[in-house]
Amino acid sequence: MSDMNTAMIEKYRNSFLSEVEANVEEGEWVKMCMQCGVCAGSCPLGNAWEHTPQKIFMMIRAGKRDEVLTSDSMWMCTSCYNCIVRCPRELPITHIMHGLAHYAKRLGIAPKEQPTAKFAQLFWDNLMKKGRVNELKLGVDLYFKVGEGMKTAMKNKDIGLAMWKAKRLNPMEFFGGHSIKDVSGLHKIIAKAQELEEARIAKHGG
Amino acid sequence: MAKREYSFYPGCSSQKGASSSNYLVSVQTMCEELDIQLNEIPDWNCCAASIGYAGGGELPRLALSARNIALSEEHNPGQDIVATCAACWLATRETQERLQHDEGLLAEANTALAEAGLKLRADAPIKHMAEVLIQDIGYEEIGSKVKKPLEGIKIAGYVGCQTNRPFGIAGESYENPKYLDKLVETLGADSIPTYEKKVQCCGGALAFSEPEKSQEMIKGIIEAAYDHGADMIVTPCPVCQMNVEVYQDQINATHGTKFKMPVVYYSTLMSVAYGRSAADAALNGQVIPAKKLEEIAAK
Amino acid sequence: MADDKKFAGFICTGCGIGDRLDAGQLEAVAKREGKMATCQQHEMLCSKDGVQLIRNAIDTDGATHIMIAACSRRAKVEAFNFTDVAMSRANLREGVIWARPNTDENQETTQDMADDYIRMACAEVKFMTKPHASGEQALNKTILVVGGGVTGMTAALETAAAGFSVHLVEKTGALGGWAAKWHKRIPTRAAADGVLNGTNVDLPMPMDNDVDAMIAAVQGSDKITVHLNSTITKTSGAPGRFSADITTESGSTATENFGAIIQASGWKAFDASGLTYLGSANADVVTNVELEALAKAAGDGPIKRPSDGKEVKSVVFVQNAGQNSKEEGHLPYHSGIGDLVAIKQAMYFKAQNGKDCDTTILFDNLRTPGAAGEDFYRSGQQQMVIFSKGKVNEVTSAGNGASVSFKDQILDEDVKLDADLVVLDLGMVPNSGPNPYAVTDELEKLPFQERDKHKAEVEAKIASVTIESILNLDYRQGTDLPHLVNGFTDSHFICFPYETRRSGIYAAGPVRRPMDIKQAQDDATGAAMKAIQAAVNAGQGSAAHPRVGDLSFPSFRKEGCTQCKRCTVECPFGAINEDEQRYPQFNESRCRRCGTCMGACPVRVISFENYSIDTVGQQIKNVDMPDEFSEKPRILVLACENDAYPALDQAAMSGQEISPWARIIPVRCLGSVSLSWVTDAMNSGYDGIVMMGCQRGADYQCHFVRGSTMAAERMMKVGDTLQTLNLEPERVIVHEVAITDIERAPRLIKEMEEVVEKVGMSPFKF
Amino acid sequence: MTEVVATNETILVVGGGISGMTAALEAAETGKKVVLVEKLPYLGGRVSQLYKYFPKLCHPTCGLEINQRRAKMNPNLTILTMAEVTNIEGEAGAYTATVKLSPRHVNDNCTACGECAKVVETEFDDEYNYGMSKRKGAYLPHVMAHPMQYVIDPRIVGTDEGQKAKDACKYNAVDLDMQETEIKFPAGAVIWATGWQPYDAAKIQPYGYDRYDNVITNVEFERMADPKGPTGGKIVRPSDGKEAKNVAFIQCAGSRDRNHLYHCSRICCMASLKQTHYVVDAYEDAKVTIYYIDIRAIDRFEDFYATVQAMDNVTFTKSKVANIKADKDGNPVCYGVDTEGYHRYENAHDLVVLATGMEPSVAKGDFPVDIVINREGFIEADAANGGVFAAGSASDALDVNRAVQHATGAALKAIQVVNRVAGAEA
Repeated sequence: MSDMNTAMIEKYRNSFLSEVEANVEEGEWVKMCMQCGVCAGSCPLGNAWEHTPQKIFMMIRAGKRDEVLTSDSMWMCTSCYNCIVRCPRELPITHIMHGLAHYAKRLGIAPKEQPTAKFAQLFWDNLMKKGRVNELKLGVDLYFKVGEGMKTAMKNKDIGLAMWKAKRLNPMEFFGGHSIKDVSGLHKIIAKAQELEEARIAKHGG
Repeated sequence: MAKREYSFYPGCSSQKGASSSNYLVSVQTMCEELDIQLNEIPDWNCCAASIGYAGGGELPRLALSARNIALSEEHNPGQDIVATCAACWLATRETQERLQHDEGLLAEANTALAEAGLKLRADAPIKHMAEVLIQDIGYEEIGSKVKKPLEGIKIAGYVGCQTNRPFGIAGESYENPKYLDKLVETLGADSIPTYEKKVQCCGGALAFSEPEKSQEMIKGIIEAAYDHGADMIVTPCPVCQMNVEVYQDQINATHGTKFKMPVVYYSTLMSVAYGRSAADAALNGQVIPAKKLEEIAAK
Repeated sequence: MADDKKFAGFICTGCGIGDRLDAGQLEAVAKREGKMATCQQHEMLCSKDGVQLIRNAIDTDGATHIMIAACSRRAKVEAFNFTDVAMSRANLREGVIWARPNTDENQETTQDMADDYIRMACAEVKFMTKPHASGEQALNKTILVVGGGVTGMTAALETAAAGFSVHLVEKTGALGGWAAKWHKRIPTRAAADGVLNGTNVDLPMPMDNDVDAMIAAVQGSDKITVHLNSTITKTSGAPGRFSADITTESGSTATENFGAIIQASGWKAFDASGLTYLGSANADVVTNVELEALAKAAGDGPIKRPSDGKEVKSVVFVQNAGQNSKEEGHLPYHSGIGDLVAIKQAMYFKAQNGKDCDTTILFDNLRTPGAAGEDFYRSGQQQMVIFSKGKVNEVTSAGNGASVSFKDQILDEDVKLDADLVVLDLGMVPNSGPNPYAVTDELEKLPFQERDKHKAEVEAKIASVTIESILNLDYRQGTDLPHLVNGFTDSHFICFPYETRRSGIYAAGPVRRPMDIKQAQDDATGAAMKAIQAAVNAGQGSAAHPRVGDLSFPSFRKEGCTQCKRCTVECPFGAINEDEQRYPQFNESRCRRCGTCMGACPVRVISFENYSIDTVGQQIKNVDMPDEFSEKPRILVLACENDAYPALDQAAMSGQEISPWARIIPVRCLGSVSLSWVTDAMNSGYDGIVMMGCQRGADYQCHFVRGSTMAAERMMKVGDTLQTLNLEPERVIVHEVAITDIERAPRLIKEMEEVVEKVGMSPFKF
Repeated sequence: MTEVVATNETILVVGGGISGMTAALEAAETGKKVVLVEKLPYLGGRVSQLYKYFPKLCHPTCGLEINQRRAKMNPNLTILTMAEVTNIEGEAGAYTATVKLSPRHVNDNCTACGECAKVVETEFDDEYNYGMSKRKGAYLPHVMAHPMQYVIDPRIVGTDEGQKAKDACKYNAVDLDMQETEIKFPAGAVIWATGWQPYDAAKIQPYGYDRYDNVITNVEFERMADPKGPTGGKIVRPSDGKEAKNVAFIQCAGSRDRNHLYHCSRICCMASLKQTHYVVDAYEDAKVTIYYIDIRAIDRFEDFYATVQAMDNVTFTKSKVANIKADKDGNPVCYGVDTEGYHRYENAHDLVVLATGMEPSVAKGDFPVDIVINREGFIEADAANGGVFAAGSASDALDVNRAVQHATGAALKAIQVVNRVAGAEA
């Protein structure tokens, strides 16, 4: 993969567009964008985007590989699906954003300190352990791996307390906690899925 | 009226002691009243919501939901799958449709599932509980069960994102869905049809990682509700419910606001309206108590 | 005929006319002053038995001239459709009772109005005769088509399919024109029903070129005679009896007769040599026209770049090259189809040079309109053609290939992009003959008073460029179809796109407007329709648009004619030639019956059977003129029958008041207004004259194109006439009035009422 | 009972808008017998509801006046209004058409004197003004309507309002017993000119046409600008009648959008440029914003575009507006991103005009005859259509000029068929 990171991508060439088409979830839609900007205007996170989705699609077509993949813009997506339902060309923008983010992560060139990127990874690791998300561990992990550790933890302790009072947070979860029975089965399934996906991407010069 | 049966996918957050366990309680109460039997999918797993994408690629994430669907097909054959959590519903239904429209993916998913001796047809309808209520049961029947109309309570219907987009409830618009308002009216309370934040995203996905961004969005949602004179907000989504409810103190601290807006589930409202106890309606699960509901429940 | 004229009047008392007016008095006026031999009243003249009443008067009592006093001439046309007699109509409903308030104090003036309209209608009909076709033309079922490209061939085939014969004249040695040179065609269809949205669905692709099949069809048709290497060296006559000299390169000439003519002389590519900043000198910078040749040469194999024959791996399309720009050496307009062409050509590369061939289209506004257009855009995207909103600054050489500097307007940055090949999107330039009105059109851009000053230089400037004639018409006003703008011969009417200013000659295809093959074929079919129609109508001696079916045509009293040539100069349609004794020759079927010649004639010798100096002049004279001290001024209103008159009708219908002093006469066109009417009116004591014509100038709305302009210019001189009578010039005014001016038109008359109040009553009342 | 004299040499024209009228008149003026069927009570179609044409800013009613005069005078032409073709059977040269005639409740005796309208009080939404005003239950559709006859709204038939109208008529023109009838007649060729209808703006949910009074459509704006229209030509806000000086036009409202219409409606860009003139001519201090994806101006239209670009109070923003929300004062606020260099905007306007596109009037599957249509529902020229030829906007989104050209060609196509039938030629 590393050689691909440094691969020379020329301007306004199909190479990066083709790479996205082959390797990014729903990437084959990028070519259909007509630059109307309705996605950009529909995103609830507004200014948080350095590059709006429609601009990212143009950047992909302009061959700006590194700028796109190292951007933190895709990580701004809150999966609200506003853009998808309004897009006049039916681009599944939410998924493309997730796909680009994942692809950047996979290539190891996603922004290192992007909090959502970290959280998304934590979430995945967390659910992978026992097949179900352990909110408490996830929360605590967050405070120390994403937030500023104790400070964040203290900031949120009142919430934790309130949730506990409302029986919506169980300290015991920290030890053991909910789990599915067939964890190993799940792991096998996911491993296989990963393997299949690797193969597909490798085939397309991943 | 025959009992309705569904294959039920509760999702992580509604497990005992989890952030929306109160949702599950009120849903169960509501179902008892409506003569609905929920058959939990055995050994269901997390759907990865829409945030697992950093670690999980497309196929692995699809595989998660595929496993749940396969289990449902095996253990609850012929039953529609119903989810109460917007994210669970969305992920499962999305997986369903993607696999239906892409034979290659379906084949790959099955190859993966085979590792755990599962297989999948991906043909059962996947419904959100709101769909069950509106499409399978209907306002009329919902209304007919009301014992204690929620009179004098003004409720802002907050639909949020994922219950509404990209699938939404049949016949409802993405920009201005009306079903929560209709439901509120059906239960005898006052709705706010012009509530402009109905479908505004609460930033759930960023609540942990980038709270300042999400809390900005939550602030708008609550403010608008106050502007319309709402007593409480009702929502069909656990992520929305938690986000909008639990950060109000922090928002007050940051922005000097005085928010104390209860945020409840439609199932909470229904349980109360159907004359059940505060406990059955899981009113004790409110971080911000819904006093007006407690009063009615106490009557 | 004049001897056995029999006059019959009819007065309708329906729709409140009888309640509001003294019908007995109207009848008396019609008989006593209007000299109607008989005059009958009916409570519903448009009813079956009302119409029968009139019919009987014609059939049994032999009435030859009838005066109908009822509603507006625009109403109940079907009922009062007596084509076998001369007929006039007095507008008592919209023109009088609906235009005046129903109150006692208005009673007298309202009755006055009605009485006058009876007098006027009687006077008018007295001087009318029922029009007869001259029989000048016979039906000629052969159509001349000039130009053998797709447009001309389509026109020929469609005409033949309707059973008419065609002579198809092509300048070059082969049929097919540009289209024969194209590798493929822009698709004519949108996605088929049922095709879903997607990234790999069945969307329109470039179509195979079917010009050869067309050529075969033309050559195979027994109704079409093809003349290759031939041009038209002389065209004379008129619809129904055109005569054209078809001359071959070798100089031999054949003369043929035609019912009508279609000019499909097509277009030429804009000359790119001026676009050096776009690298026009670079071998690897080609025009979109040149690219077709490269693609065709490559067959279905890869397209190679000219400089070194390398297979093209990257190509950039520079859209609107030298178009939409007022700069010297650029095209001031946009050809419209360039983006569709670029998408088509980009797809050549995807198909022939491989999917990985990079194709970038730099556009400003992507113009892919309609259903087929937008689907072709999607189709291009599906093929991974890259579209970028970019402004190109320059194209420079980079050894072989070229590099394009442009601003990406989305990414907001300047880019330099290397490519094996650059394609310039050039505009289409019409192949039209010299514009007969080049000088006038230029001069009319100047203020009226400055025109004479610049006349000479403008004439010199125009004369300095020689443009080859296409039709070589022997018309008094020039050899070819008039231009609209930028050399295109399109008509200026939105609702009547085929109405050129040369009756029976229809332009089709890119000579009218830049267009692609499909549009040109649709256009050619329409032109063929009009040509056939023109031939048929000419055969019956009836007018072409807009006075369709009108059989009257201008004639003149030779002994009175001074050969001043005003009529031949002012006719908006170039219908009038001069015969060998230099008298006007009207060419009936070229004439549109607007009467501009009549208005132009200083000695009043030109007239139509049913519209003449007298039919209007006598109406003016027969209005009862109260004396100076009556406080009853009279305002003459001459209103264009197409716009101003309907506007006044509608004003009355929607409850607007019209001045009781107004006496309104509809005219075919303000261009037909003779100065003599104005002077006569002034002499007989009218206090003011309001003329209402259509908008003139660049966006003229006059249905006879120049009529209102001519009128306006003539009336500029009316001031002098008034001076000599020492009357105030403000007593006469010309307004531009649109059919929508239902509130304004009555106000304009009211304003004249105020003028009269200011300057006082006319001293010329006897 | 309407009688139609027709043979296999007769041409049936379906639709009496500018395209249908043109096709019918061109054929009739070439000596062909033509039956023109129009479903409304008057001819002229959408064009009769326009105030001005681009690019000349001249008036559609001017051409309509001439076309109507041509129609009144032409003996070859039979016009059926309030009539709909329900079935066409047979083949080129030998069709049988079934036409449903709805009762006008007014017969040819009508002199358009208007007495019936004076006595009737019941009012209904005026379709001619897209419901922006009311009209009586007895009405003349508009002041230029042809046939120049009143109509009795079926909703007052059987009420004493209906009786009042009947009693008020001195000419026995009001016939309350008139029934819906069906007639059949032969035709050799058919010209299908059913034209277009404005896309239902309420379906474009992000723009809140159904929620905000001050969001209107371009066709409604056209009526507003017309002195004969509901506001007497004043450009105002529906919500409060205040002058609308800051006006936004949103292009591709429903067009080029897989959620609505796939196709580009071609005319909307030019229509908005034209309507910009209305605003700028109405108010010295006007301010116009045009939100667009591509401005599709070609050949002669380019000059028209250039003139508007040159106006310093007009802004062009390359952006598809994301959504509209109304602020406290009822101003529609447009949210979106200017894609040229990425600028986020939040612009409040007095009035937003949606440049809604054209969709075919006849829905897919509603054609009473087999005909080839494309994904967008427009008729494709195809040999399979036999003697049925599309004219004007039934074939594609066309401006008036192109529609008339196309209709003129369609007339010839039909003539070719009936000439073959006649064996004789023209």
